[in-house]
Amino acid sequence: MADSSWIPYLLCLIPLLPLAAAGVTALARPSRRRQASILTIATLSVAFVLALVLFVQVVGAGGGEAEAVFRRSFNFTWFEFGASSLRLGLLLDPLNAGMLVMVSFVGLLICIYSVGYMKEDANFARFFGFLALFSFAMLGLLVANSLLLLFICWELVGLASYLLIGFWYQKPAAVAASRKAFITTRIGDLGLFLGMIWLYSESGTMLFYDGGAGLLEASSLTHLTTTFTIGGMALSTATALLIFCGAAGKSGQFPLHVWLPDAMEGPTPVSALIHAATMVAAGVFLVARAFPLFAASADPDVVSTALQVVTWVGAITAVFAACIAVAQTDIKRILAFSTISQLGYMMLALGLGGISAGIFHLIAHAFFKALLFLGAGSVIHGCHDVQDIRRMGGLRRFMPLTFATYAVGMMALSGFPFLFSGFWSKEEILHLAHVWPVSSLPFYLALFGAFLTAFYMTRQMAYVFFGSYRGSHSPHESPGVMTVPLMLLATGAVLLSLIATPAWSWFHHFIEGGQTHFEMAAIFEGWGLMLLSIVLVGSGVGIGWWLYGRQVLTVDGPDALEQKVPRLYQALAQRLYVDEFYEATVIRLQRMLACLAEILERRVWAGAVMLVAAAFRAVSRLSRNIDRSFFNGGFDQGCSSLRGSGGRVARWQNGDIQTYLGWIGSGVVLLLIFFAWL
Amino acid sequence: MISLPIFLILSAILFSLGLFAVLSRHSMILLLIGVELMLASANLNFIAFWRFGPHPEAMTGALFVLFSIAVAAAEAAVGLSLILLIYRHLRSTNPKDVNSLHG
Amino acid sequence: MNSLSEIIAFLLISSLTLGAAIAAVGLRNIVHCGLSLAVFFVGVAGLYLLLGAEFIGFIQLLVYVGAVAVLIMFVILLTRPEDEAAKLPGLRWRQLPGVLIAAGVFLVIYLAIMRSPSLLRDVPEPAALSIQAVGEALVSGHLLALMAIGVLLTAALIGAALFAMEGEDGK
Amino acid sequence: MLPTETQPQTQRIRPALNFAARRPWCTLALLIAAALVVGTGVLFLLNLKAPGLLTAALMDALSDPGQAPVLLKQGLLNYLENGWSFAPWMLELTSIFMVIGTLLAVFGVIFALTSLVERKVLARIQNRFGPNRVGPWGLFQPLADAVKMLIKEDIVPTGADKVLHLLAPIIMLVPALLVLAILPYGPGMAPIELGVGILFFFALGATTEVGVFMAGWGSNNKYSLIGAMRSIAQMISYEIPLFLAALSVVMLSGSLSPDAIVSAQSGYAFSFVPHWFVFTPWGFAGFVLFFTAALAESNRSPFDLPEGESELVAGHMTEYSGFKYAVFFMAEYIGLLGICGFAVALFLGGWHAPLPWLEWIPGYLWFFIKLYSLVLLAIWVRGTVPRMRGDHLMGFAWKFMIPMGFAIILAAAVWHYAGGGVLGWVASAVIVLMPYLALGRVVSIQYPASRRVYRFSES
Repeated sequence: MADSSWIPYLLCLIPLLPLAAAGVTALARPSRRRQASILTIATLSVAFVLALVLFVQVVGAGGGEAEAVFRRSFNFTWFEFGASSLRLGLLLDPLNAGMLVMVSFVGLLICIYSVGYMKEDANFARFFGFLALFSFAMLGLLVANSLLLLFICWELVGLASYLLIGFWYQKPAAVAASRKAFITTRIGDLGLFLGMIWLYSESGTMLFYDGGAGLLEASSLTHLTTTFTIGGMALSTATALLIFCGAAGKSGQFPLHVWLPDAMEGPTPVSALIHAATMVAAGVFLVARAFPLFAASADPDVVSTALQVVTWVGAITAVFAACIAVAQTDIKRILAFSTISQLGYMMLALGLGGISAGIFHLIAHAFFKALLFLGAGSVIHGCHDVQDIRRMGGLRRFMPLTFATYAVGMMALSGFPFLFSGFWSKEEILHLAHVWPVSSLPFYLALFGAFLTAFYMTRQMAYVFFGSYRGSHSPHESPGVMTVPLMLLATGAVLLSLIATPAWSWFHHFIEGGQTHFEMAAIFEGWGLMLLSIVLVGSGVGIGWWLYGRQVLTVDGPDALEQKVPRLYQALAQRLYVDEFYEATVIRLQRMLACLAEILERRVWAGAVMLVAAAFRAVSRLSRNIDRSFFNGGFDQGCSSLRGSGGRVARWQNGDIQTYLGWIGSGVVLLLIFFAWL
Repeated sequence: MISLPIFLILSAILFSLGLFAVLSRHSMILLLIGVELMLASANLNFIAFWRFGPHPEAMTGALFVLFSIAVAAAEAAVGLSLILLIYRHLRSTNPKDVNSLHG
Repeated sequence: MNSLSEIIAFLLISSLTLGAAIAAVGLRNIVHCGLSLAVFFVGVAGLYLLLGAEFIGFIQLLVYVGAVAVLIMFVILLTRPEDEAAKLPGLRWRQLPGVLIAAGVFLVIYLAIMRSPSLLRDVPEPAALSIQAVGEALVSGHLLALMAIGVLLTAALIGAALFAMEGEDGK
Repeated sequence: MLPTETQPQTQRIRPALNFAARRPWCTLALLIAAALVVGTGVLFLLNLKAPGLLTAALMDALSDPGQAPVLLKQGLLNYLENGWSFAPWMLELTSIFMVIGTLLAVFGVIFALTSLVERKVLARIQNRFGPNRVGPWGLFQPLADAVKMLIKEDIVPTGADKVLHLLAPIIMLVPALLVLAILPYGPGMAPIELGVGILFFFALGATTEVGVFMAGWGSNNKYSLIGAMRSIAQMISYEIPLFLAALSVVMLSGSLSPDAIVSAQSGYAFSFVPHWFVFTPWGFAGFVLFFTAALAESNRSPFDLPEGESELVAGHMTEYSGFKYAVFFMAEYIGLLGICGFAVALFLGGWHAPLPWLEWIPGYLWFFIKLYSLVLLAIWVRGTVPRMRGDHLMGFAWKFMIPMGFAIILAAAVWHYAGGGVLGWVASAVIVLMPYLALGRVVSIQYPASRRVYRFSES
């Protein structure tokens, strides 16, 4: 094996460069706008290049040895307490090599896009500082070989997300959304934290890979699967579920998805970067990273409980969010629910055991969802900050570039056959779901989700780009600095499809090991399934066009779907009342507890305290009287006599330094005489 | 004829003169002058012991004087600025007037 | 060191030093005291030269005559009360204890010197103080002391400047 | 008192008596000088022995002009020892007095010349003629000045501290003269080869401040006192950059002795660029710093505001006249010559010739040529640069010159460790230039240059 000692330096550099940019931007004056943007973009470009270098290294190394997956971990001791020590580490394997390239590339494009999008903002430099901070945390999360380091970066990512959602802190909605996002994800993180601590107390390490001693390696997994805890659950299952809590919170899985739509209050590049492409994918990444733990089971033939949970949650989320997306009118919210739905797909894929499918969907989704969000941003920018799709329309004439790229994104997302990356990734997931031994319900749910996806995307396209313009200001195309990233992302969304077709499933083998062969015939292996999904997508688009494309849309009139099934539409528009449900249950319960605590405090404890206080007051009055009459008299006498003698002695201290020195001098003389001659 | 005791006696006289100034003169500047006298006499002792001592090549005495001169310079600077500060507050440099801490 | 010229030099310099010292502590005009102190420092420097410590002697001149004496003179001028002449009260009976204590200290030291016959050893003439050796000793064995002196001088510089600075409340 | 016809005898004697009564110092000096001249002549005439030795001494000196003064002195001593059978201690004393006499004569002449040259050059700079009445081109003007100074009344103000008033000029002059004792005039021609010569020089410079203080305080005059205080503050402040600049040379040559420093500058690079310290980046900066601080140290323009006549009459010399004033004057010029001599020894290669084929000219001549060039430079500066303002003066010392001094020391250290080559050149030049630019920026921001506005008719 070639010398790989340079790898850890690169791994360090990739996250640290954006951190340096963030630090400099934080310390520099806010008026240094150019400097902040150039610094962030430059460091991200360097990080991207370094990530590419690492990626090439991983690809080259993987090709040489047939079966083994290239994996290098670089561990070091953080600090020691007593005999034990806490170790952190960096890791490079195909999973994070691909992710590093994706994150740095998308991040770079979005930074460039932001230069145009945020041009007018007063806090331009702060925005770029936050973006750089986020990039640092996200890249750090990817290279971590320790659950602890990953957790630290995980929380930093959450912090950056919080800061960026609330970036326009003058808007109360943004502030509320940022708080909601922070608290909701914290609920999930509590699970992650507990799981991490539990794992550490059981296995004594937090490293993923440590030359056989790591968490995800055989010895540790054996220990975890054979230890049982409450209710006969294997320890591995319990910790995996706890970790999944965190992943679900961050990736907006049902029921912790509520924060993600609200997070769209942040600037659109943030929505694209954090809440579509990278951060929300961190949950998926975490599950993929810890996949051996999830999959560990005492009996290799049985699908582990943890994976079943992941599958079900993913499937439900996918369909659930897709349903809601059907009835939204805010362009970014539709995309947000679509994101949740797609994240559900990724979780579903992971739960079904297809890491490569999930990760490929993640990367593909990152490209086309970032594309869609940036396109949406371009639309919003062009329509003068209007986000309601009912107030748009006919934009394909005004912004042709945006329309073309948006259409590519839409087709990738809905899974148009053959050319688009979304098609192949979804196809693989559907295939996996079809052969899942436990239940066939997830398969049907996924199919339904695919249909809905095509439907709501068609609806959105119809509203935004077709028909006639319904807004008040005249729209315009966005500047080049915004459209060029769009085109680059669109190219990526198309080209990515090449590496994961069944004919040449390079990506699959890249992630999971094995040799790749080109086999054209393999494309048509699962042709029945493929046909089914093509039909479903086609019908989704068809119905969507039938409902929205044919007729003239109006701003105030009821939605086409609302005319057909008003009650269902209302329920969907209100996001199936999940927020209201939380309001009515969790939050009300908490309010009641607060009231109860207040009553207890006021009536019961305060009364007791008052009683005790009164008793003490009485005793002290008695004590004071005794003190005055008995002790003080005698004591005063003693004091005055002492004061008199003290005054006489104090006269010696006359404040004249020369007198003191005289005494010292005579003392020295006497001492010398005494010691020398007596 | 010129030997160690002569220098020692000379420095003892200088020391006593300095001590007298410190004990009896009514000006803080003269106090400081007395202190300088005493320091100089101590330095003279060091040099004399270095010169007449058994190991002049060790240079301990001379180096000590070097350091002592530096310390004395610092002492003089701080002491004089203190005198200046006291004068600004009390309009006097008589140490007998600086007795607000008397018993 | 017993040649005639050296004895004459010693007598001259030591009498100059003693006279200047007596003048420095005894004169009534405080400016004259300060100037006598400068002369005293010159005398001490001369004694150092006589003892073969050229380096120390010139350092003494540089630091004491050039800096300390002048500093004392500055302070004398800055603290001179405007209305009265810069004269101090002469010798009084109240100063007798000071004289007695100083004399006592001298007597004690004198007796101690006289009773130590070991001081009267004859020593060979050592080579003059070599600056090279002093420099090497300063940066090798006494490096810590040198650093400490540097810190001390910096602190004294800052402290003195702060003290002497006109505060917002003062004046 | 009007002269009358009836007192012809006393009339003739009275001016001399008056002169003696009013100017005891001058009379004494004149009498001593006359006694010396007459006594030496008489002794010489009475006892001319062994003239062959005297001739040999002269021939010796003429045969080697580079070492002429040394050889002459040795020959004369030899003559005295063998011809006059002097005892060793007498020889020692004679040797000392010969050196002192030579130095006083040479520097006396240079001083007289400089006082004239300064006036002439300044006059030419200001488009005037300068003194041109006494002798050819006014060449005897110094003599006339001396006579005028000597016969002026010696005024001691009422309420002055008479002792201090008298001692001050002497204390000013003595260190200035003592400096001349350690200058390396030529190879092996330093009167005293002191190992710690640099330190000696600075110690003497420090002593001068006491003299200034005595003059200022002893005069019982507010202008004198303020001028003295300003002068002392200025001298203390500028002593530090002076010392720092000299320190760089001391570091590089590894010695405190002026002789050794001059020897360290011998030789030529490419056989035409002398190895003088001024031809290195740090040395050049150090020389400029040293010379600037030297101007301030000797209270010369543009740093002459302690005696700025527009506000302080003549500073600490306000209350001086006659002979005492002349002594001050002399102390100032001798001090300038001494400090310039040090600059020559430290940076300009001392007595080394600037080009190899000029080495036949005796070293002491080179030394004095360089010394006098620096004096002329100082005069040029005086005629060109206006006087600085007080706060600018101190700010310049503490905010510019002292930091530059530290930079120069750093540059010298870098030069030393880089071994002098191209790397050393570039590195030390950068280290000198960077602080120069930075500090220059700071100083020019803090004290912006602006047109001076004269208000003649206000108030």
